[in-house]
Amino acid sequence: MLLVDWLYVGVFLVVGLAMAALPLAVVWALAPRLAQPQKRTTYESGVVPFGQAWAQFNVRYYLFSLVFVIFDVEVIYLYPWSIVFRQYGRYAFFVMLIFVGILLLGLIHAWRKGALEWT
Amino acid sequence: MTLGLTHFLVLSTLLFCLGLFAMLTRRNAVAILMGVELMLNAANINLVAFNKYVAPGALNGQVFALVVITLAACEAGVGLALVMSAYRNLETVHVDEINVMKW
Amino acid sequence: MVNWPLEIVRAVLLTAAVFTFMAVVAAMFGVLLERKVGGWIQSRLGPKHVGPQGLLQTVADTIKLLQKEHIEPRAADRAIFNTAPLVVAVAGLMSWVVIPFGTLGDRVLVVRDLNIGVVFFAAMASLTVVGILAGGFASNNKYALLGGLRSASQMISYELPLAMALIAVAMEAGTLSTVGIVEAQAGWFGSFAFRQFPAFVIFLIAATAEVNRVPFDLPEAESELVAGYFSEYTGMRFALFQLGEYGEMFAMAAMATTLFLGGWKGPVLPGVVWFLLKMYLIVFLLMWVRWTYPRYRLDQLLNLSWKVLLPAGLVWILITGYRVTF
Amino acid sequence: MGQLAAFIILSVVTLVSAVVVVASQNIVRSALSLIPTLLGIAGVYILLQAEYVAGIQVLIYAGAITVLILFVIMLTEHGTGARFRQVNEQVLPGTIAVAVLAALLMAVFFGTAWPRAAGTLPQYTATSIGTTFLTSAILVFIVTSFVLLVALMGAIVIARRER
Repeated sequence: MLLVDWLYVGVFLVVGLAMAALPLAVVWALAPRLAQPQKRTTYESGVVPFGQAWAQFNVRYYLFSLVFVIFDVEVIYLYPWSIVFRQYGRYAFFVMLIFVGILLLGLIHAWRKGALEWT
Repeated sequence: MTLGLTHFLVLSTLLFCLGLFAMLTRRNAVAILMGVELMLNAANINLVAFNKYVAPGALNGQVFALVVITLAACEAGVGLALVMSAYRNLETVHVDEINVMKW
Repeated sequence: MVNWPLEIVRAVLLTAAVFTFMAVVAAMFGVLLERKVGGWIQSRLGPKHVGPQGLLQTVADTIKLLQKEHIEPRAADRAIFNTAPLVVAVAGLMSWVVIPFGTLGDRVLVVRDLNIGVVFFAAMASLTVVGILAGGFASNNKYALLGGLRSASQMISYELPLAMALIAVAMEAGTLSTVGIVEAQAGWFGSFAFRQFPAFVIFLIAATAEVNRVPFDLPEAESELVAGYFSEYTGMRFALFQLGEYGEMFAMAAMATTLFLGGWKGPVLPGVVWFLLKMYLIVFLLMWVRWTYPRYRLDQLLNLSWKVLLPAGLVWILITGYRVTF
Repeated sequence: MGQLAAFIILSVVTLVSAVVVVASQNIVRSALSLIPTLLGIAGVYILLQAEYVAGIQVLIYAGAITVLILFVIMLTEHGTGARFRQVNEQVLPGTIAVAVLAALLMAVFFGTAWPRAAGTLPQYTATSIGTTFLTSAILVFIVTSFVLLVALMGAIVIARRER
């Protein structure tokens, strides 16, 4: 039964959260709390912190995550295909050849446009 | 009272309206995109719910939901690329400040 | 008709059993093994004093960590800072739902044999990224933020080759359920490590990168970024990040066992023993690599994923499809 | 009963975190509370017997799109965006419009007698989805790959720094 399957997952999630939160509760009860303002400064190798941590970052990070999202979406179609394609034989293979071929074109395009270069 | 179609429709209505509210009132383009994502999710709940309660003979609703997720990903990719581009050229991501077309 | 209260009680008991198993096999014994293997490879002894041969070292460490003060940096975003470790730890443990440990009579020992087990595994692996990104961001620390960004871009880059390997195996077995995949591997040479050897290699490399281990440990490159995204974390929350990473490493090893080495299958010995042997073989391999190789550079790492593993994975899927259908 | 309870818990998680998404002044918190929203919706899909859609919801939405959004926030807002005013002057008209729309939609949903076709959903849907993609939805399948290709090319062109 489907819902029973996922009941187990739900229980696993709840119990997992509880198990992970338990040591935090123990820490809250046991661990010392010494009010020393220096402790709570941002760590910057011992130097007094300067400037904002939230600075400007490289646009590369965005390009990589963009290509990732597009290819991750492709996976949506590959999973169902992978478990039924046997029944359809060559037809299913050619369908997937077209699908993966188009996406490989996309990968080559991204590659040639330099979206996959870090430097 | 058992779980029926109406429950899901109410949930998706509320979610859709929250998304629409974000679209109408937010200044940040990324927040507007998040509102769009909420609205698409609301539509997806409806698709899957109708699939189960109204037309359970085929899986067209679920397949369509998958297509919507695909399009949502494309929309996020292109939309956020536009945000990045606007930020680079105009130094802002607030939609009411992106008004160079006015002149 | 399903007896819901009974199912809930069974679910809770099973979950508790799996967590105990994890605590002993992965956390306690795994950490010790890591240190012992490291010591052995570097010609030193490793932990030796707590308990026989240092067996209780991890317990001692845990007790120590429980007494450590939890420090929140003043600049941090408190709510996110405190929940991020929980997300990472729980997402790392959730993968264990679909891993079959062995057989008991004619029943398979698994929390639940989900019909979409492989997809579930990939989904849980992808959730870890968000926790790491949130932790790095909430710390409001330059090292942590940079470490979080690096870690996230590394993990998303290697998620795709991982998915390609999973799909190739699903194609070979014709199912997404992990138990079904194990059952599709009959005999020694039926295990997918042979028929799906490229997928096996891709999976191992991607798994190593996915759990941020050497040679792909850039996010926490000590010499460059202090400790990466958990620079600001202390005590138990730091330990939760580590627990998540260890849980995920063992889950990856267990998944490799399930997908490629025939899971619990093997002659003479009971299934659980075979499963543990094979899993520890993979874990040992990962540790061996960790203590032997130097770190990759970020651009090399991304090139390896995008320009080698991903095209190779796609082509391998096509080859598998060709082989099966023609 | 149990299903209804599960539905209520999931709806509360979804809606509460959706409110945070919509209303938080801190844009990072907005983006991060998308995750409980999306996970709650995944749970709702499971109640609707759509486990494959639920798995994909977690994999794509929570694991990929949210990461993309977080990256863009980090690249554009210099952090939380708390320095800026996050809402425009349309809050009141927006509230009214949304309330009217909600009332209308509810009226339609409650006022319609939804027909019910014959048949039952298959217990496990991943296989049937694969079959649908290879038979009746084959066009969708192929066109999607073009959409993905175009989106990839377009987004790279837009986002890349002009030289």
